[in-house]
Amino acid sequence: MSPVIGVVAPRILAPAVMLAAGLIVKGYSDTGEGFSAGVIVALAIGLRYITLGRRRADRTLAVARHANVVAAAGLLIALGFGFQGVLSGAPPFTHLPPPGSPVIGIGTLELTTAVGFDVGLFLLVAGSLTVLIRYLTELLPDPADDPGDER
Amino acid sequence: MTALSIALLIPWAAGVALLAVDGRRAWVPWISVGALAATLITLGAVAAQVLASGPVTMTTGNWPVGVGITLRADALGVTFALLSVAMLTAAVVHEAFDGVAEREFPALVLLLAAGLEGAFLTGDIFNFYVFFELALAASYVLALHGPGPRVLGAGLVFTAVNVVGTFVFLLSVAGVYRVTATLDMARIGERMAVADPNAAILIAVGFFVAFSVKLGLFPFHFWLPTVYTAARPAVAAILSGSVANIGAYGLLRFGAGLLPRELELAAGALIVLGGASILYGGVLAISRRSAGEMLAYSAIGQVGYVLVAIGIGGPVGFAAAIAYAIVNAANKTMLFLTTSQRGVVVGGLFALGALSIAGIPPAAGFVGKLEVFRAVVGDPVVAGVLLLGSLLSLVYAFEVYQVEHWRPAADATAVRVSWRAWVVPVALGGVILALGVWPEPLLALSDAAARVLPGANP
Amino acid sequence: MASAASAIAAVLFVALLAAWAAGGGSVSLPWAPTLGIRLELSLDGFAILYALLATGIGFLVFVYGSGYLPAHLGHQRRPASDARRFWPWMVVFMAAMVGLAMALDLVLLFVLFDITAVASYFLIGFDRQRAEARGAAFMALLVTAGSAVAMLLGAVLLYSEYGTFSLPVLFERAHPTPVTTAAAALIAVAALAKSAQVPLHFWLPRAMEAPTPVSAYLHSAAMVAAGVLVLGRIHPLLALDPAVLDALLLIGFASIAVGGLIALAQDELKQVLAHSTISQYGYVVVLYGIGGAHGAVAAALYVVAHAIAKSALFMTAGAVTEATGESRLSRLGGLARELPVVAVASGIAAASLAALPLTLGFFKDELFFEAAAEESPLVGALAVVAAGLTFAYLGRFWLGAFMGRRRTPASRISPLLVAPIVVLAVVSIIGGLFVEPFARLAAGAGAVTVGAPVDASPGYHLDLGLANVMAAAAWTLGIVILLATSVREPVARAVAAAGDRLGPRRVYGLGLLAFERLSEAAHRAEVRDLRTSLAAVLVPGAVLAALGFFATPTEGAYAVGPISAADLPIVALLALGVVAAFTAARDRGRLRPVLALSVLGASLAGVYAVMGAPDVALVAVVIETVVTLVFVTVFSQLPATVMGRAGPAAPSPHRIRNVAAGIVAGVTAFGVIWTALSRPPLGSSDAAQDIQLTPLAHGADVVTVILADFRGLDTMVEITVLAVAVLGVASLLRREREP
Amino acid sequence: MNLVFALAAAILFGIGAYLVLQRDLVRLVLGVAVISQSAVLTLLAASLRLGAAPIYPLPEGTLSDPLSQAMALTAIVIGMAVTALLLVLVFRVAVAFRSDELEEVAGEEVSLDARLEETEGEAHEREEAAAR
Repeated sequence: MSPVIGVVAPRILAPAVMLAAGLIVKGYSDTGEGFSAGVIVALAIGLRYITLGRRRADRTLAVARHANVVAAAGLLIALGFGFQGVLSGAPPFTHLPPPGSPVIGIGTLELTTAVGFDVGLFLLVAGSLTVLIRYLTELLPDPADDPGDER
Repeated sequence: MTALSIALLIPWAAGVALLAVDGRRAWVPWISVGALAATLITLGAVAAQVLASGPVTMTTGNWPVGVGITLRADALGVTFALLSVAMLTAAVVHEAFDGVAEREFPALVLLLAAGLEGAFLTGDIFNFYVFFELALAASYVLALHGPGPRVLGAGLVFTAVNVVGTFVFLLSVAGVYRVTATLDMARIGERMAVADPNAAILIAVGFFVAFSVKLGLFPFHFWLPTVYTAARPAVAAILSGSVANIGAYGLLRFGAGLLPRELELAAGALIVLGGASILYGGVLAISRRSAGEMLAYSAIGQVGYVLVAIGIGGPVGFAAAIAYAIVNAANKTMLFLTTSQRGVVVGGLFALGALSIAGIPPAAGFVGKLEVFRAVVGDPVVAGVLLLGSLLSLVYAFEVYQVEHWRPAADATAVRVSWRAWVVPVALGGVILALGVWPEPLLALSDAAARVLPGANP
Repeated sequence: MASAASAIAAVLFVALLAAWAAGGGSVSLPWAPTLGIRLELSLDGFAILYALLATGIGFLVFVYGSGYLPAHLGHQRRPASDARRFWPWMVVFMAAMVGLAMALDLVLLFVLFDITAVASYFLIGFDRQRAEARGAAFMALLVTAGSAVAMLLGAVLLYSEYGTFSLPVLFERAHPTPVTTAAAALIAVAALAKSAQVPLHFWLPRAMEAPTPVSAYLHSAAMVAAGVLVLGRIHPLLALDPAVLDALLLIGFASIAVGGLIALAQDELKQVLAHSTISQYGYVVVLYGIGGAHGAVAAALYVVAHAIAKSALFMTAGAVTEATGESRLSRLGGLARELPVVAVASGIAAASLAALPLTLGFFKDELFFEAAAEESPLVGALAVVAAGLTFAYLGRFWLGAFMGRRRTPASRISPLLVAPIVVLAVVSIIGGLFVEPFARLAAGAGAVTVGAPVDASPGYHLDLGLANVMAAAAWTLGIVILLATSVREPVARAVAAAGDRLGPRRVYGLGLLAFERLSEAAHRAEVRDLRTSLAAVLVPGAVLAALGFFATPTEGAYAVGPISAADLPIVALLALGVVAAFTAARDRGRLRPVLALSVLGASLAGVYAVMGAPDVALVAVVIETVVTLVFVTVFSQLPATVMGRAGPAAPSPHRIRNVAAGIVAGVTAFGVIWTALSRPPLGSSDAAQDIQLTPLAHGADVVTVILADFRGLDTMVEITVLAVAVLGVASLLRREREP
Repeated sequence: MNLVFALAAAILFGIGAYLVLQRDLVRLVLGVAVISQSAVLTLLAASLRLGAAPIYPLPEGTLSDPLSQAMALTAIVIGMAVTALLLVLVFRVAVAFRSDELEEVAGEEVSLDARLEETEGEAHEREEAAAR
């Protein structure tokens, strides 16, 4: 394995999460949203799994082992934000605050239920792709056991 | 309006919640059952409202039509939604009694229910496409539930063929959008009527191919027998009783609803294909040895009746197609659930199902046949094909019945099963018998559903 | 259970008698208002006749069966609980018959008609452990229920023409048109098949596999009678077209001849009777073919007299077989000494059927001869021949069993097996002495059939009236046939053999066999592999598209569209993508096609970026990365055998076919896409509104707002699809781990 | 441009169809991936107009059609999900049948049929003979 990747892979996750956060926050005003953010984080996790092998990666990133729960939770969050209007008799995807009302913002982040939906989307995508990656890397020989293997 | 949203939300949320749970634990499938039952009740409320006072419509986020997605429950959509969810519920209760073998099963059926419901209750073609994909994705995974490596091969065939079918569908969706500049079905209907005929007919072919694949019409059916026989009985019941309804619904909604002019133009081709399906399915079913195989080919033949009725069209033809689809779904669900069982009760149910397939009273099948006859009565050749088709169905259904339930050898190896294994089929059998004895609800519902379509109100 | 069934029959019989005395009645309830189907039942003179027969003979047969069935099950070493599959069907059958007699709605008529077929299927197949019984049941169902579909079709035809299923209304509205004739003929086909008329008669002799009570009931008084019942009920429709009536006449005489001649050749007791039934119902069909008041009354009386006598004879056959263990005439004889009561009773029944004086049967032939002679001299002559034939085979039956040398000893039998025969014989005699009540019954039924009051006055006329002369001629002819053994036997055998070799039963068998072979051949030819399944989607789709293409005007449907200099990057990137796709298709390796695929993805992402779709471009790139990753991972783990074979070697044998299919699919897609893209959009665009409303949704990127807000539901479903797919992947790979 | 887009999408569809019909199961998945690209391209080509990205503040001139972009995005994700599922399915089939070529999968079907024929066929034949 290339030493560069060996150094980069475990450290790329934090910047990836930052980038993802940026994508979500900016999402409504510029290109990109929760979906791309989720894929990027999942790719960073994937890189770690490929370089470290499944077992070591699992040890260093406990949350990945519960990726399926994260995915389901993300889906539920998205569903919740999407259907919250139903409680007040409105159709699905009636976001709050309603059109035309002012929005509370923290910096560029605007607190609308649409953003909440986006966060759920992010968690689902990141979670389910991590599940995919974990199962796939299980097929690969563990680099820790077999460091000489170069595919 | 809220009931419509809730009917969609219940199976969806419950399915998502069960995603992370191992469905083999005894209580999990009952959650699915509960959620599906709640869905059915809510749908029933929606149906009551729809039948009493016309379609329920809303757009997501209360945005104007065209911006938000139109959700629209009319009699046709509600009928198919109720039918599919009811059959799905039956299959899940059966499986819950039997003990679920696959951990994903309870979650998948709920998501399948959500997908089917969404597809039937949306008024937006792209939204239809995504719900269609959801239902299909769930059924791809469900189709892998079965014993041995054979199910994998069958699942591969099923997935590959249907994936190609949905891409064809997507091409047609893109074409519709380009031509009509909208995704709202009501507007599409208006604008397609004045669209260039060449573009419209080629788009219509795309839809037709996609739905025929789903229905398993000859010659798009080759995936079907392998899949229905390899899957678990409950899964085969779900595929033929619930998922296949998308095909019939799609032909009605997209053909008769959105592209009535093209449907009329293609009527001859539809009747020929439908007739070919009837004869092909019927002939192939005759030499089949086991109930599962027979039912798979029978399914091909039975959808032929639906297609012939759609091809003939008009209020009678569409109502006949809907009535036949309903009866066929009930038959197939009941029969597939009993394929691997023997015994007195199951024998009786099989006989009832065979009568229903052959269109002999007092089973409900005769009502469907009566309706289809009413549609084709003006055309002696088609009526002749249907007559031959019903003779064939009589032959294959009762041959297998006698081989499996009358032959002493079959009795000797009989697996006597507990009441849990037949309680659901008995309930379905009761429905089939009840609809045969008192067909009015079936006739009235399919009439109301057909009247939604423009071609049914000349 | 047997006594319960008998009690039901008895109560029904008495109730019907009371109702008759009270003048009948009718009900009409809505059943399926959407189609105007009603539960329209009327206990008129016609209904009362058939209902009394069904319940009266039903009662006697049930009593007989309560003695017969335990013995039958005992012989076959079957549990007594098997009777549970017998009695309910007998009662269902009886109820359906009573309903059928009263039904005035065509759909209701069809339903009850088919219920009798279903009940008879299970009854004929009662000995389901025997393949012959299964085959017989199957044949009976296929012929009777299969032809009943014609009845449904006929009913629907009438509905489409006159807008009702109600018979009384139809009788008012119907007028002679080709549609009416076709509908009447279709219904008649169903009725004739049920009454075992030529050429659909062959199921009845097979049905003798049923236990004797079933034969005595279904195949004498009820099931077979249901056919002529329908003929009598819908007679006004049949009478609209003389051709239909002539066809009935023809079929009736053919059945008389075929049934009668073959009956002469049969050895089995029940086979003689079965063929006799074919022949006897031929008489009734002839009478309905003659039509008019005389025909209708004669037919009604014939049905009554025949049912009474024939069920007595069937029960006789059962009793004889029970007593001796033998069912062949050639092994029987001289039983009159051992079974004197049975001999006398069955002798009376046979005499009644052969229309000897002092029996009810005499009058049925009297009316028959009168009606026939009235129709035409030829019909009259044929009637005499027919009656002679009947006389001969009944004589052979009774003499063969009870007279002559004793061949097989008889043991005692239960009185339950004898009493019903005696009762029926007594009824036949009473009818012979006091014909008035029976004549009144027949007149009532005939009145309904022709729709006007009729009078029937059968009676003994000691003169040289035409009917008497014809009767005498028939007896003489019968005796001649009976005595002329040397001529009779070879002729009868030849007819029977010819029927076996060339008859409809053989056609039926060969037809089934042909379908079976066709089915197997088609199944062998059917493809089950993935490739052909896929081709079977693409190619027929292309054919349909081509049909559509040629069926619609193409003028102006295709436009090239302008290309500006600014579009050149798009063209270049598309070209790159297409080249990459070609590479992926041509390269037989593993890794290179995947790389080519990602080049394709990247170039398309570039296209999207240039097209002003940065969101799509971004997602396309990240997704492409994931897909490539997945492909590479999976490919690296595919079984080694596969990797070894994956060289440039071994080109696919179907290469040309695949290329052709690809081209066909591509050309079709081209047609569909290009024609759609060539259209100027109709109406106002939804997208313009989206752009306008985006600020209201607190957003700036329209695409993102659409995805999260306007069409957030789509996105919600889409990510659920993703979750389901990952669930599927997990399920598949988990199974890999836990085999 | 209509013609260019239609040609490109159709060629991709055709290549996908060709790949899908190959004996090699892996190429089936490649084919589905290519067809999916073709569908996405078609969705975007169906845009009612092309121009700048529709992001506020809106630039001058024509804007690209945001609705078909949204549809394309959805289709890309669904295509990816389905392709991944199909690929893993092929992998499992290849492992289960020790081959990723179709003939053997179909062969398994045929041999199963033959087995059924053997066990049930004779009884069935007799039954039919009786029915005739």
